[in-house]
Amino acid sequence: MHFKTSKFTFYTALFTAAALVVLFILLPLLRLITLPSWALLLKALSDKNTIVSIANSLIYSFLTAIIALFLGVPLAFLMAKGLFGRFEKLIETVIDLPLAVPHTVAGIALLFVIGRRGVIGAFFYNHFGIKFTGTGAAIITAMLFVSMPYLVDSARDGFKDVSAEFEKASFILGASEFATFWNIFIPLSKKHIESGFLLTWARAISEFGAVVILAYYPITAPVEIYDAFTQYNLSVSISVAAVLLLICLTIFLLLRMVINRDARP
Amino acid sequence: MHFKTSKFTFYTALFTAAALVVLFILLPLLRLITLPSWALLLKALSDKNTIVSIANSLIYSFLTAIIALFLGVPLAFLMAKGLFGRFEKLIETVIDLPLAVPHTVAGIALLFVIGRRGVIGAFFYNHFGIKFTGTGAAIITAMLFVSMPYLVDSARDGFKDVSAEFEKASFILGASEFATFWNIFIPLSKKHIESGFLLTWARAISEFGAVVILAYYPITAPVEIYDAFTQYNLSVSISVAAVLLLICLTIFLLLRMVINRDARP
Amino acid sequence: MRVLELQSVSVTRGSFSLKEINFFVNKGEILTVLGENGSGKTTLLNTIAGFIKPDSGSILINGRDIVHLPPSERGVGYVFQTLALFPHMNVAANILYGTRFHKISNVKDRLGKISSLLRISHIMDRYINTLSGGEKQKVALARTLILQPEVLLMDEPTAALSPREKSRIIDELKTVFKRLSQTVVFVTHNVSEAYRIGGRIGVMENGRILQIGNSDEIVYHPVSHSVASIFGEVNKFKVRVESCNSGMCSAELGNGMVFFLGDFKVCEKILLFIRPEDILLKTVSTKTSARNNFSGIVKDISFAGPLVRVVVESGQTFIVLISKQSFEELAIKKRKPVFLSFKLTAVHAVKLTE
Amino acid sequence: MRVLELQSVSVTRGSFSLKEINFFVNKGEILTVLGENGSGKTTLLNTIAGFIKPDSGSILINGRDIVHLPPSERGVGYVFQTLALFPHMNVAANILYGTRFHKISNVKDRLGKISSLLRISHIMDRYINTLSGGEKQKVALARTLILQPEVLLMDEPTAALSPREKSRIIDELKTVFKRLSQTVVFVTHNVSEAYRIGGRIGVMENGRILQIGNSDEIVYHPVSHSVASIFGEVNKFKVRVESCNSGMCSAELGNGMVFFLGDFKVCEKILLFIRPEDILLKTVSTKTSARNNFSGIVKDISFAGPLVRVVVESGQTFIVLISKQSFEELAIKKRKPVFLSFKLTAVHAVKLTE
Repeated sequence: MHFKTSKFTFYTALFTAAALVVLFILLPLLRLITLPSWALLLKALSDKNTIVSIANSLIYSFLTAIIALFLGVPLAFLMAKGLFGRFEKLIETVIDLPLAVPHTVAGIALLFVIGRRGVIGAFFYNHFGIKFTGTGAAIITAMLFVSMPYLVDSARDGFKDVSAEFEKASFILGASEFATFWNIFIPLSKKHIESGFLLTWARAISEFGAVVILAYYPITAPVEIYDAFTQYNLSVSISVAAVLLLICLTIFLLLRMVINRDARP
Repeated sequence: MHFKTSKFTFYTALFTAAALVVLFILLPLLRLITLPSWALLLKALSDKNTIVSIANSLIYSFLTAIIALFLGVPLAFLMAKGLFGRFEKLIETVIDLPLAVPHTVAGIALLFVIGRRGVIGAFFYNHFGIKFTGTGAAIITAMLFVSMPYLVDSARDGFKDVSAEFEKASFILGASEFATFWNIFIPLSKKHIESGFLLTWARAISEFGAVVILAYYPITAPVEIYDAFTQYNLSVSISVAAVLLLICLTIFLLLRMVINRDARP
Repeated sequence: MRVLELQSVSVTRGSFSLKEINFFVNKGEILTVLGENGSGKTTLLNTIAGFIKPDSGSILINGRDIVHLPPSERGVGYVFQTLALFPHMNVAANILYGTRFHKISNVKDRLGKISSLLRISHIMDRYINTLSGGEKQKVALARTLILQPEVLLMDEPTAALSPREKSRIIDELKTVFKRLSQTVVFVTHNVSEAYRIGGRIGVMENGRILQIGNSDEIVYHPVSHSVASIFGEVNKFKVRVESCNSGMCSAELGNGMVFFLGDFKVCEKILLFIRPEDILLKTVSTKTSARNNFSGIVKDISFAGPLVRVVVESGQTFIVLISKQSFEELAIKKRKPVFLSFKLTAVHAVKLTE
Repeated sequence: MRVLELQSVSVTRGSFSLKEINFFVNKGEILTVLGENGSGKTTLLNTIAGFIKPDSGSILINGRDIVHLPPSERGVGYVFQTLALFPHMNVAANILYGTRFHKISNVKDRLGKISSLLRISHIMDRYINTLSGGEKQKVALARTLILQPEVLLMDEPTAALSPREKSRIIDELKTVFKRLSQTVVFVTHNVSEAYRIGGRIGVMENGRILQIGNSDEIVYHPVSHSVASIFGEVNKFKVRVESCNSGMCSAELGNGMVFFLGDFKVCEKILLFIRPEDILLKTVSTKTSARNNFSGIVKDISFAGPLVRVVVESGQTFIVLISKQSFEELAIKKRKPVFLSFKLTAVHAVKLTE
């Protein structure tokens, strides 16, 4: 196709679209941060429920990120080294599945595994009387399911970036597989593992859909926001939302710093 | 550090962790797909509410992706060409903000913009009696806010990959800025724009947290899953979840195909 | 007739700059710009094409200053180093791309002519990634030539070709340009390629054009050490002129006197260049017609492909290149005495500019 | 004493393979493996190091077959083309890395000795990305040598160095290896580098070692056209032996007879190689001591750096390299008649293997 559009018209159109998008994103967030007065914020934050919900979110999401680290880094390493052979593409697809699953769907799916009538949940309930739903374990399960892929993908990219000659050099100098993993791969992928950890943590804090189905209580911040909203208690909703937003933005900026940091320790 | 761990022990540990992760992801999803019997599924799907919720999800998310396309591609192009100058890092950060914002927070933030008491919502309500919350417009707003970054990021990467010499060649052969954008940049970034579109669409379909705050009704599939769950109507919940999962997996596979496809048209 | 002329063009790009570039290219002429990577060749082409705005100076095409025109309106063709063929279009669409933006009535005629001239009519439907290096080269050329540019800029266009294709393509290019009387500025870092293209050569270094002339002028009358050393390692001596009579000069050098042609003041400090391959090496001091004769000791011997590089200490250090055959016949060894001789005309004298 | 020996080692890597590799390296010897990129040099080193398992054959170190040992237990050192220095450790940590995995009592002693031998004691605390190319090279060497490997493998270790550093480092390497009596397999694609290292050269092509010998043997007695052409373009003629008497043979070639040394049957088909720089070119037919004399017509002239390449048609096509000086003195032009002469020993005769 061939249009005779002047340079000015073309760029005016582009910048207009761009300005709309930037406004659309910034306006609500700025409004939310400036909305609650200090008095309102302090009052809401002196409420025990509010504090508990934010504390719950921070603690469970951090535990989730730690678990993801210990389970995800080995998996990422195996994927990066191509050790799944012809199953590689398949494993890759499976790992990324949670990114494609709507969170309420994930919640329902997990319910039928760890719920009282779920495959694993039923076993624990019938033999030990242990119920998962409505506990911190359920929250962590929900968070882990939706946030794990971020850590695996990031760590895998990091391991893949490590030149094969570093590994060979380590081997020929006498190091074992584990020594090479620990002394070469882990430090050289530090940046990727750290950003994967932060991404997973941020994703876990934010989770609502899966958590609300598996565990309305112990209440987490996103659930508290919704809970207060349904009870027309908008001032609590706003206050928790503003605090949660600031926490998430902090993690987000931390992540940017890690990514932009020089690779050398 | 230096451990004398045998190769066998090392890889056994790694593969065990990997197997746990793969199982953890696959088990719930397979269980969900195999859980509802055909009879149950058909019964649930003959229910008008169920069908409407899935149709709503498909329609609104598709419209969202289209809007994201028209607003996001120009923005992505300006970013790729570095036309924001010293504001580039800032714009980049702003565009990615919605990825860091918990969805219920996004819902509350948007409520105070387009809600009856929000900056823009109040204007429309007071002057024209138009209410956004509880309408398709509110659903699209919520979906757009959380899914837009995927399109922008993907398109931007695509545009950045286009060699500067293609652009120069187009200019020196007489093409205008717009003709170059249309004939060179768009076709050469097709793969990235397509996958951005699919990612945005999938993300929009899945959205629950922001939508449930801005518009419980017209009901969308993720809300219907939650709604039925709270009314102890688990069979509806499962059926809608299974259908939604299949839809999302289809888009996800489509996306993989686009990404793995040869670049040449 | 001067089709392209640059007058005192200066350009700044970060820490790099082009300084006061002056040259012209006549109708139908090929000017080769020869310089190392980083010397500013591509910046020069980008400035002529309009992708870079000069700080000062004029760029004239057929006498008209085009400095303020955008690239699309300069009447300039550009074959990029990467060729920049559009991978999503077939060969015909690539060649015709530019014609969409120009009022050309006989597009089909032109396409037919240019593709038969370049012998690519049979690949019109193929996509770029199915072409050989030589074919791509020709398609990029056709895409530019179909617009009949006043000046064609070529940026190391043979960089991606195999050595065998390279020399073939250069010859074909010359034929095509002659046929079309195409005015060309051809940029390369390859000395033999510059030779092969023929025509004038502009030697570029560090953002300056040091010298423009045909290859003989540049090889035998380099204006500076930089120009001289473009054609390989060179002997460079700083000397003080002893005498100068009707163009024949002499100076003290090492353990002897050196004679050379020039017009210098007595006692003036000058630079002398002598190409290592212009020095004859012998083991006995026979009489030769060469005016310059030195004796010395072999300090070092190393192999450089089919040649042997011999370092001779003779008060000054001389580098001499001889063939392997001579090397063997003369049985040259380290610490052996040898004799050097070279002609008057092998010495290139240049005023020292400090 | 043979420190390293390969016996009929064959390796398959996808479509590429190493075929029946046989060679040995004595204690303290440097064997240079010379070959183009893709000839299998790196595959060969990887096989010796244990990163690639051979399909068949034995690799002996001090007489013991190590084919079934992992890389870490072979007693082999490896300096990679990229050097593979760990960027997250400083120089000392890099050099000491391997000592953590070996029982070495006097680690500090060894570190002191090796770093003073290589003159890098002053950079122990620096990080890798602050080092120059030459310093990196030495650190990589120190990291390997501190483990006192039986055999040191070096894969184009000067690839990343500037030309100036290159020749300096090669000389330093030779000195260090001599001092330590280090057994080395050194891989390169650079002919002059192979010359400079000295010692035996193994010529590799397409997964085979074509010939092993010192540089003279390889230049003057190449076993095949491939080996001969490693040192540049070469004249190759397929001829039928006319006569052979006590080592002196003759055959019909172009418009004359060629004489050469060898021991062939009459009427046998053989290949003759003559280096272009070994042929003398004259414009008058004077008598020379050279046994072979041909007359012909100049077909083509081209410039190749300081040399001129002249193609002469004489029933057969000869390529001749002469210096620019000779070129001018002889005033050689296209279509002019010229005379070629070359010595008996300039002709290398090889049995034709079909």
